[in-house]
Amino acid sequence: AGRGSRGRNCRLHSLMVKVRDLGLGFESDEIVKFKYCSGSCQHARTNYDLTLSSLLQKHAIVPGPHDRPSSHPCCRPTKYEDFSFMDVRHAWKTVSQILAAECGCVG
Amino acid sequence: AGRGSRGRNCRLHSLMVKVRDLGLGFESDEIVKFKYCSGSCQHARTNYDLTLSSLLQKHAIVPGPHDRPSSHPCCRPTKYEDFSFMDVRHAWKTVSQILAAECGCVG
Amino acid sequence: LYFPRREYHENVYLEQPGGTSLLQIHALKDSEDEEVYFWLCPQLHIPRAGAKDNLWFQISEKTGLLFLNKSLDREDFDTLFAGNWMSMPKLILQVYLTSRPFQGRECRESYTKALVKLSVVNATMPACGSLMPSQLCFADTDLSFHIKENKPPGTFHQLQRFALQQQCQNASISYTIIADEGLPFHYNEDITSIRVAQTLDREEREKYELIAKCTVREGSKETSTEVPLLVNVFDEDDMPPFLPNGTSTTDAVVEFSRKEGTVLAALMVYDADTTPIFPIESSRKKYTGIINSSDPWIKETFRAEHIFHEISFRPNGSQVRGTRHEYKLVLNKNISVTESRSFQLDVIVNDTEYQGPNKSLTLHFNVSVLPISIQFSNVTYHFTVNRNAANFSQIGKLCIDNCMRFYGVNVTYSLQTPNVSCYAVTIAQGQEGKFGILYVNNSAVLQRHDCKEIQYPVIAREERSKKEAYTLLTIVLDGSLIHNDDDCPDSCAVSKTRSECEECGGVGVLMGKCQWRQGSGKGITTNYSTCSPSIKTCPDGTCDAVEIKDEKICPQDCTRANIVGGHQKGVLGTGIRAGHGVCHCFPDISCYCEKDDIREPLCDDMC
Amino acid sequence: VLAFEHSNNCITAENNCVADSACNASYQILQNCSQSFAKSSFFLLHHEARDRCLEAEKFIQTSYFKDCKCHRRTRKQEEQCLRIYWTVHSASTQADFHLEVSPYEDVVDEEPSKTRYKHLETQLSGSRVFVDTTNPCLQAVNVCQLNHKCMRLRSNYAQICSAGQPCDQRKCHRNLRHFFERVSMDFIRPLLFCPCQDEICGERRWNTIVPECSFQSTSKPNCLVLLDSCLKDNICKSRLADFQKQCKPSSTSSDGCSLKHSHAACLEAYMGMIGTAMTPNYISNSSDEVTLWCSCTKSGNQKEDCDQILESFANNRCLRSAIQSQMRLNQVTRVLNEKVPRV
Repeated sequence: AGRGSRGRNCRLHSLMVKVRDLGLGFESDEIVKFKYCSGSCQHARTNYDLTLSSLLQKHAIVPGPHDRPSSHPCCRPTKYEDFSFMDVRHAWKTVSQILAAECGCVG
Repeated sequence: AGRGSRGRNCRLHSLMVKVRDLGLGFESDEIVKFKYCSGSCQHARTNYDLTLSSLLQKHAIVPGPHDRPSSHPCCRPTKYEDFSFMDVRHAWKTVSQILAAECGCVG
Repeated sequence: LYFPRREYHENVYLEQPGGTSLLQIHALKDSEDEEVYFWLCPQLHIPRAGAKDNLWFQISEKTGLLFLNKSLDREDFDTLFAGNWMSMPKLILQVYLTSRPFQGRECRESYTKALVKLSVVNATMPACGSLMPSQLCFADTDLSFHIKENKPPGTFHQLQRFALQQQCQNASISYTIIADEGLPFHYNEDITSIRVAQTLDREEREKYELIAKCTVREGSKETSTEVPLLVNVFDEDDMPPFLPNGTSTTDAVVEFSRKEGTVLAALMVYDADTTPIFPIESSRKKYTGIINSSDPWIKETFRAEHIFHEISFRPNGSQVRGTRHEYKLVLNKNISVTESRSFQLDVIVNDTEYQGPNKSLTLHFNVSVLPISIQFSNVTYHFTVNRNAANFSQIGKLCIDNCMRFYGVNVTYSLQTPNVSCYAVTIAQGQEGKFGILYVNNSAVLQRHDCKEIQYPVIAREERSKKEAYTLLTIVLDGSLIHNDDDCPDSCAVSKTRSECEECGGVGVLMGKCQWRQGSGKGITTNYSTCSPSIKTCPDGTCDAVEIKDEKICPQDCTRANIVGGHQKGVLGTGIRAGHGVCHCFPDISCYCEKDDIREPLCDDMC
Repeated sequence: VLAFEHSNNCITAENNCVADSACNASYQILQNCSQSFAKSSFFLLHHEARDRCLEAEKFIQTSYFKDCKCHRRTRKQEEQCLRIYWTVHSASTQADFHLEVSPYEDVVDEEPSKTRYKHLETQLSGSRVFVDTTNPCLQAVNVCQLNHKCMRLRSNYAQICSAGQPCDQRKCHRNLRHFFERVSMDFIRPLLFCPCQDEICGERRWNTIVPECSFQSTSKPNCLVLLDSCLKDNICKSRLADFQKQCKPSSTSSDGCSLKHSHAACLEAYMGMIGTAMTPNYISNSSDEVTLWCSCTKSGNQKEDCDQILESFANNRCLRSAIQSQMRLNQVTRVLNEKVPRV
């Protein structure tokens, strides 16, 4: 795949975020390079995905309120990393499985 | 999990479909019991998911046109099955990996 | 000596007295002076129970009459068939023949045998009244016999059923044989025996259909039963091979096809005899075909292949099976392009089993091996190349005279150093070494203004003979440079829409941009929509010598990766022969054929 | 399959015999005999050796192995059991077309799944998906599709048998046997013996076993050659023996069969042949007659024997009446089902 389309595929992205803005309720001034997975998994679809897409589009399958049939593999971490920091009271905290280390089209 | 939620969790569903309605271009009068995965994977989320969800909600992360960050494991087939049938010219066709055999919250 | 039947069937009842005649067995002679002696193997065989000693049945050594020498009572029945729940169990006797009297009771396997299958009824002989007339007439409704051709006449069957007819003395049972006029069979009404009255010739007629009619009169009541009686004439190899219309000569020319296995010519040999294909080993040995030559080159270079077909002859109206033997002259190895000679090659055909004269004949192949010239018809070749052409774009083909007609001739094409230091083009060897494909291998050179016209000396060399041909190739560059977006994929096949396709280039493009092929869109079709570097060569169903160098060039012809969606693989298992909607690929990962109206749900979380 | 407990399984018989020194000695002799028969015909043995084999066989057949049989329709050690069976019966059944004695225990008709089939048939005819019910073969396939095992094993054989030219016939045959052995008869009979009134239905019926791989070959072999390769394979030889026994024709009986009430057993034995060297199939898309893929040209003096082999399938009164009565049955059940109201 050429330079252009590689950019769209599922890959690792990162973002500088304050620990307090992670939304987990910790109070800390430290920042973390939050790594997450995003991008297209078009190239990993199967006949199942094509069929499910078609049936969803024709409303042959009408998912329930909580149902969310996914018609393509999803771009997800295939490896996680934990992260430790000192909160405002200088107590050490560790949050497990919070950073994506590697990404892949799974499922 | 509450009494109702077991039905909502990621599991196998099935639907009787004519092969010609699968959307793959095959002309056949045979039908197939199309099996797909759907349902919630909330119960399988990690700290990563909580954080990503929060950052997306606060628009700290704004996905590009082709990006699709997923903030929970997705309900996907963990095992597929192939399916063979005779088309209208009575030629045998096989479609690989088209039926879900087992489902799971993956990624 | 031989039996006219392979199997005989009869019923045996309990308590039938010793001495009761059961069945008359016949034998036919291979030669007039033979004498006939009948013997029973000492053991009888019971399906599912195996072998047991025969204490109850005897055969008259001279007449072949099978009889009970000891009555079979209930106790015998139980010991023989203990636990055998079949309603009418069977026991099988083996009868064999010798042409000299001897006392030995050894049932050697080399003797021809006939099987006597006796159904043992677990009851005494039924009263005459309870028997149906047809039961009185025939023990066996399958009256089929085989008689060898060229053998002496003899009696081969007797219609009457001894035991039952003895039981029904007051019923009058008579037989007649219904047959066309002039058939070589004679029926003796007194003893109800049928005799083949003369030596038969299978090549005249191999099947006779008669009818055995039995009439039973009991008082005023008369009933008759008819059963077909079939005589098959067994073949003997008594006919020599012959040529259908006397043609034993044909021409065999070796020119462009010089590859091992090439069939050069074929000649037919006929035989009025049949040729069985089973057992395969002996069938193969029956008819041979040997190249008659002392020249080692000829013996090494050619071989004779033989297959045979069953055909029908129609002597005086009846249909008789015969054989057509086909002898093909085949190249046994590749022949050099320089080889040039003419000679007559003889194949000696031999009917190994035929004992008479002319058992073999000779086939003549007038062989002419023509040399092939290795030359270019043009002194120069001229191609124009657009300056925006990408690597692997195919410029054209180079082909010496008749190159597409060659088989077993391997020609290598090579470009020598060009007149200017503009090394932009090279050549790939086409399939089976017939032609060369010119393609761009350094597109950056095309963009240099100092490179306008490039001349390459070209050599075509035939590998085996080292013969060479020369020509001059002129490449003229033209067209103004255009720019491609950096975001473009390397492979045209990645694009899924016309707009994506035509706004980008990719490996193999001729004019800088990919070309969109709009398909017919109906079901799974060979005319699927796709984005291609050059519609002329991709997709064309062939993963050619250039495309094979990199799957990004034309995955539509070359991919071995997983193809998802409605599709049909290429004939050799590579590429996409037919597809549904638009076929696009992520080279070396997967290809998809799907309708272009399926909009991807763009987001997951946000829905 | 309870009925099987009464008769004797050949594997159990072998275990018992091996544990008994006297029996084991004879069994060893018979095993050597069986191997030498495989190399050359029983009749070419020196007569003393042959008598020793016959003696050993006589002893063995009255020992633990008396009337021992093998499982039908399950893969449980089928090949091992058949090897034992033919070792025990090697001396007396030498390269004879009429084997007639079947190594398989008797046919037991399955009851429980009839209800499952009927439930799926009702589910199909009552479903929202409009299904063409004019084509009985298609309908039988669609009911099969709703049963996971039937669908799975059908897809298995179809995928392997249609995987392109040249196909792997050995694998194709094995998977076809698995389908016919493991899927319930109630799904298979309507699928294979569907009553067709037109060529479209007939074409589907003809294609059911993927014939271009499982049945046809480039040129038709002579039936004697086909039989020869069958007799060299224990499974094919056993299925043929079973077919000859269950489908033995009779010119006198009303249903055309020698054995009484043997239509079901005959059909099962016929289906047992599918997936062997002598795989039968319908003659064409417009006939419900069946045949083998072989001819009797080039038979020489063995034309009669060759015709007998071909006619045991192509012109067998018992087999034909069994197939036709099954087709009538399928037709009647279809008509009854069409009366089920559509949801």
